[in-house]
Amino acid sequence: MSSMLPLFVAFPLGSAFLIALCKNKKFADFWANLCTLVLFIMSLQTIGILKTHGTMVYKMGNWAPPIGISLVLDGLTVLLLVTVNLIAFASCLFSVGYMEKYTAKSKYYALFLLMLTGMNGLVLTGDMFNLFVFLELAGVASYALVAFGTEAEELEASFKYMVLSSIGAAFVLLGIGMLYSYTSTLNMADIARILSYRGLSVTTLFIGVLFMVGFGIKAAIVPFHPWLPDAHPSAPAPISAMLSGVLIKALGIYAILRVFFCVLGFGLNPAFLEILRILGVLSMMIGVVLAIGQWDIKRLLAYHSISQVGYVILGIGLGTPLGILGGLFHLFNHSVFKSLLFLNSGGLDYAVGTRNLKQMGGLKEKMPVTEKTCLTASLSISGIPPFNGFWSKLIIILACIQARHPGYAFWAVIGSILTLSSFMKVQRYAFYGAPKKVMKKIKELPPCMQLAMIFLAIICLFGGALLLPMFKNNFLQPAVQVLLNGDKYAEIVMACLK
Amino acid sequence: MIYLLCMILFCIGLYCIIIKRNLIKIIIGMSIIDYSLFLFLVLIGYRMEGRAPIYSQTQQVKNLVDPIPQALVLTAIVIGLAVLALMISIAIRLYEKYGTFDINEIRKLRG
Amino acid sequence: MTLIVKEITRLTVGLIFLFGVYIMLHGHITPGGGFTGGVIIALSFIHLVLAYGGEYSNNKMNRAIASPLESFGALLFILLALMGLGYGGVFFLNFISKGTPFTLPSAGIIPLCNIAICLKVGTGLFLIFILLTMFSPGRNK
Amino acid sequence: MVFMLLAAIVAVEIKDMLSSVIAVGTVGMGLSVTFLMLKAPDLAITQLVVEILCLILLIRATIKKEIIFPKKHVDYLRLFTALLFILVFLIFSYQAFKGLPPFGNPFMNVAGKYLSNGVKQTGATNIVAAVLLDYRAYDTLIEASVLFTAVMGVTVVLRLVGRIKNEES
Repeated sequence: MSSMLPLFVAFPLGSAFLIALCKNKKFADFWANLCTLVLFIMSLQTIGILKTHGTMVYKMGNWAPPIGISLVLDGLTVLLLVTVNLIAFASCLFSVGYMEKYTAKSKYYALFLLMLTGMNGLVLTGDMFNLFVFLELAGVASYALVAFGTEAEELEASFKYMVLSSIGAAFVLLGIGMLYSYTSTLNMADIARILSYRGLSVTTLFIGVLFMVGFGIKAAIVPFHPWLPDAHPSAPAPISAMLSGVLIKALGIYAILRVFFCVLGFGLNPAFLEILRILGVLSMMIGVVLAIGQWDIKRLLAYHSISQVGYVILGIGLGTPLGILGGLFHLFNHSVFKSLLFLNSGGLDYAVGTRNLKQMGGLKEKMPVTEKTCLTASLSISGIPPFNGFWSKLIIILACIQARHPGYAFWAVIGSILTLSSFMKVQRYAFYGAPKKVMKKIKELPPCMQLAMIFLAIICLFGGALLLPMFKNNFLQPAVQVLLNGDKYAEIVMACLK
Repeated sequence: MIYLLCMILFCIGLYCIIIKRNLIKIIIGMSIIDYSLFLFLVLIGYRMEGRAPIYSQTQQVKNLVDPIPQALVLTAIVIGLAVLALMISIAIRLYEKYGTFDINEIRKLRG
Repeated sequence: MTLIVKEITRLTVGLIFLFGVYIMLHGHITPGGGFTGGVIIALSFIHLVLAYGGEYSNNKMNRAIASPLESFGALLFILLALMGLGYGGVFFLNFISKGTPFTLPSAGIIPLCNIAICLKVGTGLFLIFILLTMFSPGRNK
Repeated sequence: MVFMLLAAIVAVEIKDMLSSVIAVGTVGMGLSVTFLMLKAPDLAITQLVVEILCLILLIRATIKKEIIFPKKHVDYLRLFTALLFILVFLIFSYQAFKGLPPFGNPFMNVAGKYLSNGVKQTGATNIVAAVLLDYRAYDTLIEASVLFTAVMGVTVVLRLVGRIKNEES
């Protein structure tokens, strides 16, 4: 069973090389979609595996950690794996139609799969340096993909993203180096074990700051966010969906959670949680306020990503089981609806040829599917009852009140209302109102793009059902348990090795 | 403290990236940061009076230096090279679009 | 370039290339390895390009060959990893016998990995260089 | 080391682009020599070779470009905050380094196992190669893929025509 784990990395990697080797466009379309579909099914299987076998450790090259590299499958990993592969499948399906506008489609797929490899590997790994290498793999692929259109703005956004993100990676590498010197091992569980009996010191604090800056840049938490509103709109729409939906979460939030909760053992330290909460609220408010003034639809969505990441961090920063549940559930939901929104914006761009909301209007009759799915996602992101966004925001707000932080709950509500208002604007300008003259020739999108959007919209609609005990106990609760028992990470992993 | 020299090198690179307004200078700053990190990683693995971690046929070797940081640095060098190549290509492409390396003139995007 | 440069290049390129191959093959015994060897091999070709200009080296090793070769090197590497999976059930198992130390055919899959990496790195870096040299803004649009 | 520092400062502050690139080259060479002194011959070779390649690429980027320097307007606020940040960073890193084991005496928990069992377990006498390609081969695979990604990225970025334009628009 456990031999499935390396396939999450090897399969997309091999597919990427294969696609690069035979440059046939049809083959690339087919193979990339097959690959993401298989990965998605495999990731769903891991839920079952986790239920029957518990936490699982795979020894790479049969070297027991800390000698070799190990892969660890636990609740948090499963949650992220499902999210990443779900969004990857939808984006890949969408790109079949959308990427016809660009040249070099097979290279696009190869880079796409390499980015997917990076994220899957990062989520699975149990080794600090391996985490850095995967971080760079996903990073380098995303720099290239942001610049894929080779227009001036795209290149510039990519350069900015690259510089900031490389500085982040440099901080992470410095942190890993110091951690290695301090503990003389690279395996996460081993580091956690050694640090837990060494206790807190200036050195660990400094390492913590380095990781916070490094991964914070990747997650676009507020003081480190300036690259995001440039980079995300510049990329092709499926890539924006990937970047916004999962890349900032896998590279940023997952890494922060894994490193701080499980490895450094800061997890239940009240000062650390306070910092997380403050960062969360800051990101939430600044993101949403900047978003309201935007007229470029993708830029608006990008600012909302910052804001929604703020919700996730706030929920986790509460440190209570309910708060963490809300945060992680919101992470999953945000991936789904934000990807859907980016795909919608890509669809609009594809059909209309502009991203400026002022130049759109009256698309309701012309593009019914896009309109419906976009409405679903907008309502979901602003937290209107039957959709999944409502449930996770509700949990976060309840958890705030329960943890005696009503101030944070207040800010969360305000943020939600502002979000609603800005998405009303999108709906109003893009789909309703008088149709412009230019809009006559517009047709609905190709079927595969519609399919991708409908697929995600259905998940949006029924996402709330994940809170039913049947799903919750298998999917969300194990992830919450991992964070709550962060300080026992070493024991859990070591127990699996025996 | 020999580590501190390394950190000063790191800070020179960081300063270069923050202050300079030229794409090539930014790339140079990046590579200086990379160098300082490689140096740091090798320094933490050094042993006084150490030997290179390669066994030889003729003599008994003792007191070898730590091989892990060296392997890590080798990996990091490759990654640094990859990022550098991509950066240079984007810089060349930007030069072609704007005719300059100065980011004050390139800055089209806000935010 | 002048005649002197061309002549000297002609003499040295072969040596550089051979040195790259040597470094690659002895990676598990002496310092060096697939990556270093690959870079040296790439440099030997770059040397040719610099001395003779793009046209000449295009005959020797052009993009059409280099690009598939690179993917092939990468696939070879991942295949080695998967062979470990098939052979012993573990990804990256060192499944060939280790041999006696200090001789060339020893250390299981390490030399094979070195060759795969070398192919990949050599062709990859050469490709980057060629692309950067060949790229001329004038041809745009 | 001091030589490297000086060269780095020169590289950052010098105005002429080409000299600056060459100064970076000297930093890299200094690094290579330092690696050799720190008993890391693998790295020394690699660094040397990579350095040459980087230089060629950088020179390719800078040469034949008329660099117009904008009028020098130093942003003092920016300079001040940057220096302040760097100073704080240095002080904290100094504090943090006190907690690390002293220079020249690493702990070598895991490394010791590599050194004592490496030849027996992998058959490679170069322990760095053994670590790189056997114990941590997974890293190396991904590292090679990063390079592959970069090559793909360069080909993608340097395409001449990025989008297929619609005839209608």
